[in-house]
Amino acid sequence: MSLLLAIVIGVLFTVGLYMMMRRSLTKVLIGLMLLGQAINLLIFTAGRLERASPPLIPPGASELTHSADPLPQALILTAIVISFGVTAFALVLARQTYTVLGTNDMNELRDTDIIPRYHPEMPHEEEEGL
Amino acid sequence: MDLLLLPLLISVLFIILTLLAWNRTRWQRILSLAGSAALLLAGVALLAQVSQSGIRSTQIGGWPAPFGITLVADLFSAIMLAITGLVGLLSAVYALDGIDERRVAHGFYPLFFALLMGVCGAFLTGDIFNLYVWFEVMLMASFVLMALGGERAQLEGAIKYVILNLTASALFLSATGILYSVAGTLNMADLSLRLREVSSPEIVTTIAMLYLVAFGIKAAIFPLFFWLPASYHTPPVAVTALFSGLLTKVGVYSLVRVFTLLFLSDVAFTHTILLVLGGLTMVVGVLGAAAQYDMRRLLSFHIVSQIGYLLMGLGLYTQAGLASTIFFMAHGIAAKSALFLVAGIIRRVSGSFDLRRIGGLYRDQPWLALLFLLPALSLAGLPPLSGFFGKLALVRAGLEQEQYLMVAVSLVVSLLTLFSMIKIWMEAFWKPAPAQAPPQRRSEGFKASLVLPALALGLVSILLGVWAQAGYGLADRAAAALIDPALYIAAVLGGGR
Amino acid sequence: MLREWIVAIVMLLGALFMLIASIGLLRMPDLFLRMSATSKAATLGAGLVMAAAALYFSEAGITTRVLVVIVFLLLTVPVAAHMIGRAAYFDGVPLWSGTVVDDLRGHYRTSDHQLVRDPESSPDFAIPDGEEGDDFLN
Amino acid sequence: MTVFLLNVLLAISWAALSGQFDPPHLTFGFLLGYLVLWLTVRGETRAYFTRVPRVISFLGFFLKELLLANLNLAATVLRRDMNLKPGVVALPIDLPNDAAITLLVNVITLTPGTLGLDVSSDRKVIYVHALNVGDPETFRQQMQAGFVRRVKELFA
Amino acid sequence: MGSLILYLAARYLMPLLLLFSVFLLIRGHNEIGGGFVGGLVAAAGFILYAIANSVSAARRVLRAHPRSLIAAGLLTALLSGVAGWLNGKPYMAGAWLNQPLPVVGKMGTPVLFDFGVYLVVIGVTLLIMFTLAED
Amino acid sequence: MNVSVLYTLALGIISLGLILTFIRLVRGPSLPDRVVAIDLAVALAIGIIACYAILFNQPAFLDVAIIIALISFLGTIAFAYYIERRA
Amino acid sequence: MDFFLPTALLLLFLFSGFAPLVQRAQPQRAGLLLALLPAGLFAGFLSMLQPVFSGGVYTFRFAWAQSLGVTFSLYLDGLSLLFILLITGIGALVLVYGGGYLHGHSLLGRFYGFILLFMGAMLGLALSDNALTLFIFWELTSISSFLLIGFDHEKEGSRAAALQALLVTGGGGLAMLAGLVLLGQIGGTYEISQLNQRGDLLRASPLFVPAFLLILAGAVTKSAQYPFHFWLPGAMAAPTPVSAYLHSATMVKAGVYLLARMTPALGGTPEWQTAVTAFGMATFLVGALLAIGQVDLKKLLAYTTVASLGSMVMLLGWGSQLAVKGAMLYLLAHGLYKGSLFLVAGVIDHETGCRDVSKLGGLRREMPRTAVAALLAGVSMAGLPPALGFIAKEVLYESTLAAQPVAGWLTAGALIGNAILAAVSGLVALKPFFGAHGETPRHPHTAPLALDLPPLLLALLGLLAGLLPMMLAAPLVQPAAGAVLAQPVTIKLALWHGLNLMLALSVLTVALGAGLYAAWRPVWRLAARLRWLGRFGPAHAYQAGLDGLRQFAAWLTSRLQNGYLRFYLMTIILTTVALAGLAFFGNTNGYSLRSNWGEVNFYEVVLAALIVLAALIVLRTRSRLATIAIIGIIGYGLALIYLLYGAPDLAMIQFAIETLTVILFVLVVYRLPKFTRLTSSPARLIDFGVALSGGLLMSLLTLAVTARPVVPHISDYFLENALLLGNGRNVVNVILVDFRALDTFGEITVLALAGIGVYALIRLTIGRREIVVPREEQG
Ligand code: NA
Ligand code: NA
Repeated sequence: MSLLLAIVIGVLFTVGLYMMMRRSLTKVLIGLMLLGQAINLLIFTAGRLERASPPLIPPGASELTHSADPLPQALILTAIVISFGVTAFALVLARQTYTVLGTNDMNELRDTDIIPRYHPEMPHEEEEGL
Repeated sequence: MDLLLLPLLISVLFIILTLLAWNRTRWQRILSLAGSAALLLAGVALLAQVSQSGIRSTQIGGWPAPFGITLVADLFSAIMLAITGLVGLLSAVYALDGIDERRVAHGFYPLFFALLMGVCGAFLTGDIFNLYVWFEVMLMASFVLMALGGERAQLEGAIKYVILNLTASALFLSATGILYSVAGTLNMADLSLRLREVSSPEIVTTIAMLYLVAFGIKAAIFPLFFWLPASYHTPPVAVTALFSGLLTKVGVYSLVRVFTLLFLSDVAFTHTILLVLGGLTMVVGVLGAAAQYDMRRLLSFHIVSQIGYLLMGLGLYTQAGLASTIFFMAHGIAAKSALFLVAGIIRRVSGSFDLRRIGGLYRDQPWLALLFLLPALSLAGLPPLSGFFGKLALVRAGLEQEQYLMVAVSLVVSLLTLFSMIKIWMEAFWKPAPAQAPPQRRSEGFKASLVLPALALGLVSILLGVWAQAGYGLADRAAAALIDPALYIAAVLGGGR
Repeated sequence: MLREWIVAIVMLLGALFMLIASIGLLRMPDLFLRMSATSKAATLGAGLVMAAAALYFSEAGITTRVLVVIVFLLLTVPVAAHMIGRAAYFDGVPLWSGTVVDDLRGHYRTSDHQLVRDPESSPDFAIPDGEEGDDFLN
Repeated sequence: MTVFLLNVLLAISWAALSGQFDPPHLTFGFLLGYLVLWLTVRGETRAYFTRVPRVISFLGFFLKELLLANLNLAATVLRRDMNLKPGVVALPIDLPNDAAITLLVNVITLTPGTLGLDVSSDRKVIYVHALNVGDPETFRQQMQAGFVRRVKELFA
Repeated sequence: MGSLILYLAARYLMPLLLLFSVFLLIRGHNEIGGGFVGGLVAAAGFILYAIANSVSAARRVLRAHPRSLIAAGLLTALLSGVAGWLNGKPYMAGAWLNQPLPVVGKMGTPVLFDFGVYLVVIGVTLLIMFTLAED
Repeated sequence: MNVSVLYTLALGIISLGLILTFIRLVRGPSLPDRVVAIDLAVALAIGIIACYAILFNQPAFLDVAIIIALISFLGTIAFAYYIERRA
Repeated sequence: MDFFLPTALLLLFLFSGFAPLVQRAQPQRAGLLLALLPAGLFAGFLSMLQPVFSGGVYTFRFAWAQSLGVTFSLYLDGLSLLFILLITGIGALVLVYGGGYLHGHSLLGRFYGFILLFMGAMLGLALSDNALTLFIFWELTSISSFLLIGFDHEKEGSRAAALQALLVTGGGGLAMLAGLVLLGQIGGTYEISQLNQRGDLLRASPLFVPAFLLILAGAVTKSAQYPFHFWLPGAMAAPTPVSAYLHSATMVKAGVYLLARMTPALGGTPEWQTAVTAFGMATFLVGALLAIGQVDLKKLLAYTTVASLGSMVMLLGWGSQLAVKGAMLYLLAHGLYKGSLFLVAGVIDHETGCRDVSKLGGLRREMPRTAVAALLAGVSMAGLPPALGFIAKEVLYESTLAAQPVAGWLTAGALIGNAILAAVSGLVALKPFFGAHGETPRHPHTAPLALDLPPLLLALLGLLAGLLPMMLAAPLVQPAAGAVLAQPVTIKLALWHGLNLMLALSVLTVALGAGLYAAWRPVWRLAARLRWLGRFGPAHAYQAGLDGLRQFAAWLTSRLQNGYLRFYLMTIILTTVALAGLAFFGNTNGYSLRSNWGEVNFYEVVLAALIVLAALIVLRTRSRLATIAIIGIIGYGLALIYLLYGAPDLAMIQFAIETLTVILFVLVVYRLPKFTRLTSSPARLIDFGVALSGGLLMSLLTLAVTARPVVPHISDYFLENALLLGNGRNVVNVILVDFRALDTFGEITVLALAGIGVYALIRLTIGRREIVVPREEQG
């Protein structure tokens, strides 16, 4: 099975990364989400697969001898929730960027990188809170 | 009760308090001072304790290592924590006038404390996945702080900052998953032991490379630094100063941690790569700075360049090298945060960050000139300021290892650093103000809350020079602990419950 | 033993109904027809399989949980169908060419999406809690 | 009154959920239910748990219909040419309350060939999509005779 | 939104969702479930209510501001750890009542911690959804 | 023959249904069609889980089915909502 | 331990801080008052002459950064003393002079401050015994020099000159730092006094030559040796007192000092002799020749200074006893006459507003005192008896004549150089004061005493020292030479040692010089026609280098920091793949990827296949909502996989979160624009290739790790103790809320932050340019 999942992981990574390289910000975020999925599956698979033996101690028993490794599950759980929060924020950030800058084409979001031209008559920038 | 926990508990507590005081901005400001002061105290106390009685560690919930999560502070961590406290407090002071009411009314201070919490957690944890969690706390806080206010530039910068840093987190997480699968543990001390027994070392080296890239992005090394110059100049100066002081440093801290504790199976390979990347980072960073006119952008590139020095010390992988990295880090934080704060004051006095729009400050603002010159010359490594001793330590370490090329590069870069600091000096201070520049507004910039933090950091730079022995001695002891993981391992796996 | 066989049968039955639902989904010519296929079959199919589970474990706790699921399906599936159908209608999703009659055409008032006898009349129903323009999505 | 009954129902369902019908669970369930209701249920709710027997008979009828619905759906879907004469038909109703309307719409959706699309704002007409509308008028009468009547009985 | 049916359905679905969320929370320590999923289900209930009626209505039902829920949740989590100190153990060392309570079963600070999680999740989810919906 | 074969068979049938549903999901054509497909897929998932719970004697899995039943409905509503507003 | 030394330093640095206050308090007398400090120090150090002359040394040690080899150790011997007397003596005079020269200048206070700062730095340089401490003061002199050159900071030219001087000397300084550290590591100490005793040890090391060359780089840049001489004429942008003090009398001699100081450690080797002598000779000639054609008084003096520095370096390079004596003597003589002449030039400039010798003339009537000073200094510079310059020149010739096998060359070079210096001395000392009046911007009149006294004093000293060499010069020069040669020496100095070759050479020099002076106009015109040669000079190289650097930096930065997220991500992905690939395949010996299929159930295959298909569809879809729907399906599929492999909690969360994410997306996306194809097909192909490489890496890693034998993992502890110690049957939950509760704590913090973030982002958008409410108006 892990071979099968390895393929799935590869595909998810590929698609995720590809989407992240798109120009449409929305696609970039979709890529990020896929990447998150891929990683969770990676952790899950790398943590070794155990079919249908959840780490639940059955009534009567006092401990588990044989079960799926609970730790990767806990880690992924944490990761999922974290990435939910992050995704939510990123989405809203994208939305705000679009409403304020009027574009979600990443190629048009280069002003903070490239060195601004200088026109002596250009008015002084008046940003907020310095 | 344990000092190790204090930084985390204090920051959470103040997150909660500032949340509760949501609409009472005055209260929030007061709380911010109290909280960051408390953090500083805790950090200093811990530093004292650690340098007294060696590495301290504690097990959260009393679950024994390696099963529970370990908090551990060696001298390196303790130093970083103390610095964090200092930078935090000074930023809080600067923020009193540096951050406007509306940002405060929209959660600035909860985010501020969350950032500090993340940073402290990262410095304290002895568990690789827990480190990931703290990274995320820090990042999430920085995301919001970066975008808080929603100015056009902020949003644009934040987008790139967020996406590229999330890529790093993704890599970090994947690497951790694989690491667990290979070693079966997350406790770093335990990992250090188990990774030595791993049958096929190439898998460990591969994981090491994943971490190198993941942390490398956070630390803004070449060729992974792009997010930093793209975004650091967009938020208010108080925020940038905080970031420049702490964020990339956490990345470097993590690099140092894993490449002195975990990934030692193939030092010849891994640490050579670190050296090469370090050299490239220095050069590319300083050249980037040379091309800029906006003071904040210029300084942002210097952050990158300085990271190169830190990487070099790590790449040398000797006690002297690590010591110089640690000393340099302390120096760099003080110098660069100071410079950002001064840039903010210059902006308030002269109306712009753009060197082409301002000038004439030398004649009319001698104190501002002095305020700038101290950290600037220190950053350029001029004696007798802290930067010189950092540079000296690095040169010594490099020559001892016969890394002549690296030493040459680092020296040339320090000359270029001087060049670009002088550029600011000549444009903003010496050059007469352009015709269309607005009149200087001294009152705007010269508020105690703005000047004192910058001054304090400048003084730190002087004191680190005057008492270089104390500073470097401490760094040297910290390095000694890093170069010999046995101490760390003993402190964690020996201690516990 | 016998119980297991019963369980198996119920289960298979449920599975088959689900299959039929998906066939219907695939074959039906327009959205509304697809929905009328899925809504029933899905409910019954899922319900039966859950029932099989209840039968298999036959524990009070589990049985109730199964009942909860079934109740939920009964409550939600039609509502979902209604919502989608209504939405699709606004969206202008075409009815199949073979449709004989459409009494709904022209009865939605475009102003506030109220369903009325004659769309020109003024709103005669407003949800108690909702203020004007205070809608989930503004 | 109804609220109380609803509350009791919640209490029982809680006990059932946790699989223990002992006093503490029932009490806790009741308290919890009370809290939940206090939170959520606002305004009037009609009594509809009073006529338990009718409910049961209704359920039986409904289940039968559901089964039939699926069987003839199966028949339709599996035939090569599913001879369909679909349509959306307006069905005038006069039901005492919203609950009844909801129930009706849901039931219609879940039964043979029909799909409850929407209710007019004045609650006087429901619109039904059907797989096979022979002649709209006869279809209306069938519906009226079928579920509409039973639901009305249930809420009479 | 103008759907009478949804509006009516929501009235009966929401209580069930909340009930179930508490159910998940309480038994999470022994069966599957827990603070997260419990919180998410509860939030789902309120979101459904908001869709069927309106955000302001949902806010009224919720009474507390989501932000306060977050703060309360964090505080609960923070304090749940202190118990460890009180009986001389490290921070976050679980403290348990020796007698299992009726219904809830064995009660201890970790469960309290989970409750903190529950609150934070509800608060955050609703804060996000409501803010977005109102904008 | 063993009963569990029948359980597995049931799983197989449902998986088949899943494939068909997926085809509709891809084909669309309209967004509502896709949403309906997802709805059905969720129901199928519930079925799979139930079968699986029986096949491996894991009652705990049924709780997951409950969650799906509870939550997924909300997704559908959201979609419907979006579609109607888009119109 | 002698506390006078550190006290002197401390006082100077302290007063450099107070200077502006003093200026504000006593605007008229500040220069005079401040001059008392260096004057006092001069006296103090002079009192040390006797003991030093008889071989004594003064030392002071103070721990600084021992771990880095930096100790604050001071060491005063003959060599240091000679320098220190020049520094403090001339320094005092310059402060007085400056007060007059910059009278009424708004920044006069800062001027005093910088001068004192420099004085302290220079004093420290001359006193340091620790090589690194010396370097520290070395850099300080560079900085103070920078601040003084740029004193007229509003002039573009001054700023450029200041930067040039800083970069050239600073660059050399850095090389020197490396050299000093190397030397210290070879010699095992950074104390120069000890290094000087370990010369043999040092010379034995293979690192000796590099170390020496690096240090030499520092020396030659500082002392403006060819081809690094060009910054010095540029530095003439500084106010004249600064030129007189830093750029002729003291700072530029720091390189000479360093060479002298380290002669015992570094000297005596063929490398030293060749390199240093060559540098010196070249500089001597180039400096002299470049002086030809200059008409600006200060430029003339600057180039001749370069030449003189060259001659000193040459002498030190040759390193014979005689040569060293000559160097020290020359150092003293030059300090006196050149300082004086610069000050004179300043006076002329100050009074007439003109520095062009071709325009100046006949000033002796208006400014007789100045004329006297000029004449006396000129005599010394021309190397005419009875001035000290004459004796220095004699010794110079004596040592070049003895310099076998290159005696001929050196002497010839020296002859040419000295002749030109003689001619120039005429131009600067005679031409302005005699002959006809030229027309000058301002009508000249007698300069105030503050301006005339200092040059006069210096010139007189030069003359007296020539008349009474054994009384005034020898006591300074002998111990200095002794220190350089690391052995007691005695010198005999006299104006007259009979008719000999040296005298003949002197006569010849003067004759040539006189001739050149007589014919200066045509020669100068000729030189002017050769100006274009300068285009191949190092000054232009420097400028080109600087511009090149700026352009390269701009080019590189615009290439790298280009703003394209796509490029950034690509870089990251490829870096990862490259590094990981290198590590994985680079040093692996045929890694086996034998994977474990295990048994696979068809429904698992279906599930996996559907997920893959869905993912591939995402690549193509054009509809945002369809994409979201499919993403949702992928999430659900994964949830099922988690469930199948025993992670019900995971599945639960995954389902719930996935649904909420879909809702979130729906809420957000309908505000975002539709998808459109923006990237060209080939570009998309490249992207896909890059992405694929990333995907492959991850697949391979997964296979690699799953193929490995299972190691014992810490989870066993959790499985055993979840119930016993954690009181919970759901191990995952116990991990989340107990074993690893801290993770969860961090995680809910992240959630909380996300919530606040969304709230803040939506509610506060300054970007929309709302009305800005200033702080004051808010509660
Ligand atoms: Na930095
Ligand atoms: Na930073």
